[in-house]
Amino acid sequence: MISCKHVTKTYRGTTALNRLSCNIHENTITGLIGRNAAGKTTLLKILTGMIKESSGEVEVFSKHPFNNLFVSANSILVDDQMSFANSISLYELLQQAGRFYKNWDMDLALRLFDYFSFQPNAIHEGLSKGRKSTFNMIIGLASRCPLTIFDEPTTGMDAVVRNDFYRALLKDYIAHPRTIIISSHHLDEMEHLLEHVLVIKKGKELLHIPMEDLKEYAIGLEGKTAVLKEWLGDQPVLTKRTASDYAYIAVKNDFDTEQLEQVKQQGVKVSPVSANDVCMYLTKGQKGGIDDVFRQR
Amino acid sequence: MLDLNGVTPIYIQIAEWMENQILNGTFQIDEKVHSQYTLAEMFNINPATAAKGLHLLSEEEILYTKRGLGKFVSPLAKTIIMEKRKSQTLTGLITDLVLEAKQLQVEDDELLEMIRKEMKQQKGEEI
Amino acid sequence: MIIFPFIFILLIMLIWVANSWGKRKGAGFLRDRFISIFLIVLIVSTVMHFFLPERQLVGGKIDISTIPDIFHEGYEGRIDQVDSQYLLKEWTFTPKQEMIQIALPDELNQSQPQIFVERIKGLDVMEVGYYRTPVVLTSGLDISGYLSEPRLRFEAGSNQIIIEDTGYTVLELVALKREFPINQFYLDQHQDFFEGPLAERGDYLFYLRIPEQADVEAQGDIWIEWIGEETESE
Amino acid sequence: MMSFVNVSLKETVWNQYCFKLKSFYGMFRSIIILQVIAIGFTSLAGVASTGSGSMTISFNVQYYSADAVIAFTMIGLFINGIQMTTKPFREDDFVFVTNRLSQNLSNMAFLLTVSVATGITALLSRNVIEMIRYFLPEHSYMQDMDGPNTWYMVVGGGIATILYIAACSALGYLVGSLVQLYKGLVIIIPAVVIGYSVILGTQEGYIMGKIWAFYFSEHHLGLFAVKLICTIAICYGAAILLLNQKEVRNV
Repeated sequence: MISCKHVTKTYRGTTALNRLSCNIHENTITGLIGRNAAGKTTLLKILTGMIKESSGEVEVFSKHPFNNLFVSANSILVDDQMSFANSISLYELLQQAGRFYKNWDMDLALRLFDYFSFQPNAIHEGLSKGRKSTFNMIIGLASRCPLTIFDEPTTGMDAVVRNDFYRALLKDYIAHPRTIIISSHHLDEMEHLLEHVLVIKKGKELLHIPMEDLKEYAIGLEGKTAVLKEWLGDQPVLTKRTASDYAYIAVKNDFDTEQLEQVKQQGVKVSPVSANDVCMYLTKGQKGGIDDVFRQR
Repeated sequence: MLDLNGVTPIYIQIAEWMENQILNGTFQIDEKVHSQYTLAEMFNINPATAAKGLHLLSEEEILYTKRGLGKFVSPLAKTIIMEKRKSQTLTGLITDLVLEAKQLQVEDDELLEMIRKEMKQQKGEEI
Repeated sequence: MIIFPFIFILLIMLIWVANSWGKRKGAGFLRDRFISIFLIVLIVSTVMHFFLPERQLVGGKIDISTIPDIFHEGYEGRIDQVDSQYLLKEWTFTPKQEMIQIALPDELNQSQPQIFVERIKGLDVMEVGYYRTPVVLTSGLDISGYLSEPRLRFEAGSNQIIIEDTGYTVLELVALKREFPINQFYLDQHQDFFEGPLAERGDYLFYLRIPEQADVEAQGDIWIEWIGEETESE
Repeated sequence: MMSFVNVSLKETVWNQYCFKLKSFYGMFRSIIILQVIAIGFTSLAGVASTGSGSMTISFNVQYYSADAVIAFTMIGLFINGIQMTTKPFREDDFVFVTNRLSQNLSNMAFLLTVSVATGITALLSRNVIEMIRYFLPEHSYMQDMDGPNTWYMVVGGGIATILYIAACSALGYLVGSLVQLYKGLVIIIPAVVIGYSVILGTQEGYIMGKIWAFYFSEHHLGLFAVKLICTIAICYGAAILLLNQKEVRNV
């Protein structure tokens, strides 16, 4: 469905994507997780043919997406940069969108439009940020594109609308399975929807695994610093918080049950690490944590 | 229902929910259970995750598959579930209990006494 | 040409203002109906245009090649052969002296009338003929009707002919003009479309026949041409 | 499984064209505003007054024609052509199905439509000017120096007007495309044009004169149409080539 091989994108000297490779399968919901400026938006724009990769190979529906009419007709990128002509009302925008997208479901669009109580005569430019996001989301859902991409879709939405959005997305996905990518920097509010997670950092892919695996990716160990140190050796640590001789450490879960039993015997508490935390630990900068900033004093 | 943002993988929660439904008789033997899509809608989760939960139950032979029709409760479902819970859940709880007792320096006899006392109390309440 | 960039900048500003007018929120009645109102005005004017009175200059069409060059004929002494329709007016005076004065009021100095003089044997009066050819526009339209009549007066006391009106006319017009894209293909191609209408012909001259012994002297800006005399008498 | 849809270029261009007719309605309006302003100027002041004549007659003619309206429309369309290439207009298309070619083609179709519509209104505005003059209090009787237009002239002149306007929009579109690719041109182009017309315009610039003669001194309508259509085609062709690799929403 989507395959990227060593994709690099540079803008005037800054590298947004750095030899990124990934494969996204058909009819899955994939979460694209990364911090600001990790290259999420760049990747999505390359996939929908808005911009062109500097090097590497990109294929969407076995075609090179840039400037490709077929890819454009079968994909949609919903983000807060969507610009609609301001002399045209919201209702007319829905009608026009219907002209362009063959799979467009006007019935769904109108029911969502009504549910979120939009004024048919309103102008897109006059909407608040959250309302814009909601309207864009309606376009994204109703267009029923085989590749539907949401880039930070919930910006500005309130909690209720956010929930409604994820619920609507899921229901429509179940009824009409398609390939969906949602990018966000917070995973927790949508992790139940996702089948796969693609974590990127500084333009490179870090992880691309099923969501359920991500939940078991790491474990947290809590106990005496000395015991933990001895037991872990020089195994890389995801995060570490210490208070005198007591520490909490998160590490990649490469242990079998027996090893975990052993460490429990030594008075170490073993706890799972949530997917959101895993992503946070994985994508944080190399300069240590925020703790290190304060340690200097 | 489910703890979506919790640390327990959702597919395991789905499997446990389904087991509970079988135990309390919502699904009878040889009755068709919910499809992955129904479950996904009910619990607001990805269908693939729901499928994984169902698959787990199939592997444990709690459910069986009729091709093209869906998944059904196997005749031995209740027994299997109870056996599994005994061997896994109960054992895990006991391990934790023993560990905790050790940390609190509770003697073995004292611990056993506490268990007996608790059991008596519960039985008493039942009567 | 030098003003062009400034007009251009002005128009850019205008368009910018017009666009922002289109964007402002709150549906203004005028703004929403602007184009419709304009179209209605256009259609109404176009229809009314057909009911307005004729606006053409009065006059018939004339083929310019049929009009003689009266100057040439005059020089050659063949003015008699010119069609009588071009002889607009004739006067006959009896001069008291041999020296005839021709005077032009100051305000007519610009028009520089041409006087042809021919001495005729045995003539004892003075005949003045006013010849004029029609004024024709490049399009072939004869607009001679707008010209004024010439006026002459003979003052016996000073033996002076006073030209009171040479027939010169200033025509003040308010005119509709074809748009340049039409002009470019359908008008006389030698006419620059920034120029006004070109009038052709419309020459005039006074032809004096005087007694043999008489003489003519001009005052002011008058050109006298002697006909039939090889050497001009000083 | 969501089925893939195949769209043809023709269909996409048509959809975009219809969308533009609705969404860029403001462009029509801004041109109409210019025309109204030009009508106002013309009706009150006249286009030009000239005097000429022969020995017996001299004319003082105050002219009224839709020349200023046509000229304003040409400049307006030139500016709109530039506007069409700017970021906000370019990105509007990329919300829906498009590629660069279909976008350029639909822009072209849209600008041509505006040219045709505003060309017709520009020519008809002659009647509005006539009407205003007629009903002005000190109304002077309008003379029609050249005689009434024949239908043949109206149609030919209309085609020429529309071609002039369309060529201006095409030129604007090309200039805009160049500016989109090389931002520096936004200063260089006006500087060169203004500088050239200021320095050389006063002394009959040679190149300007040639260009002027090429278009404005062509008296054969057929040849003129060929020249203008070629010019329009070259401008759009170049713009399509220039913009074909241009990225959108890039930053």
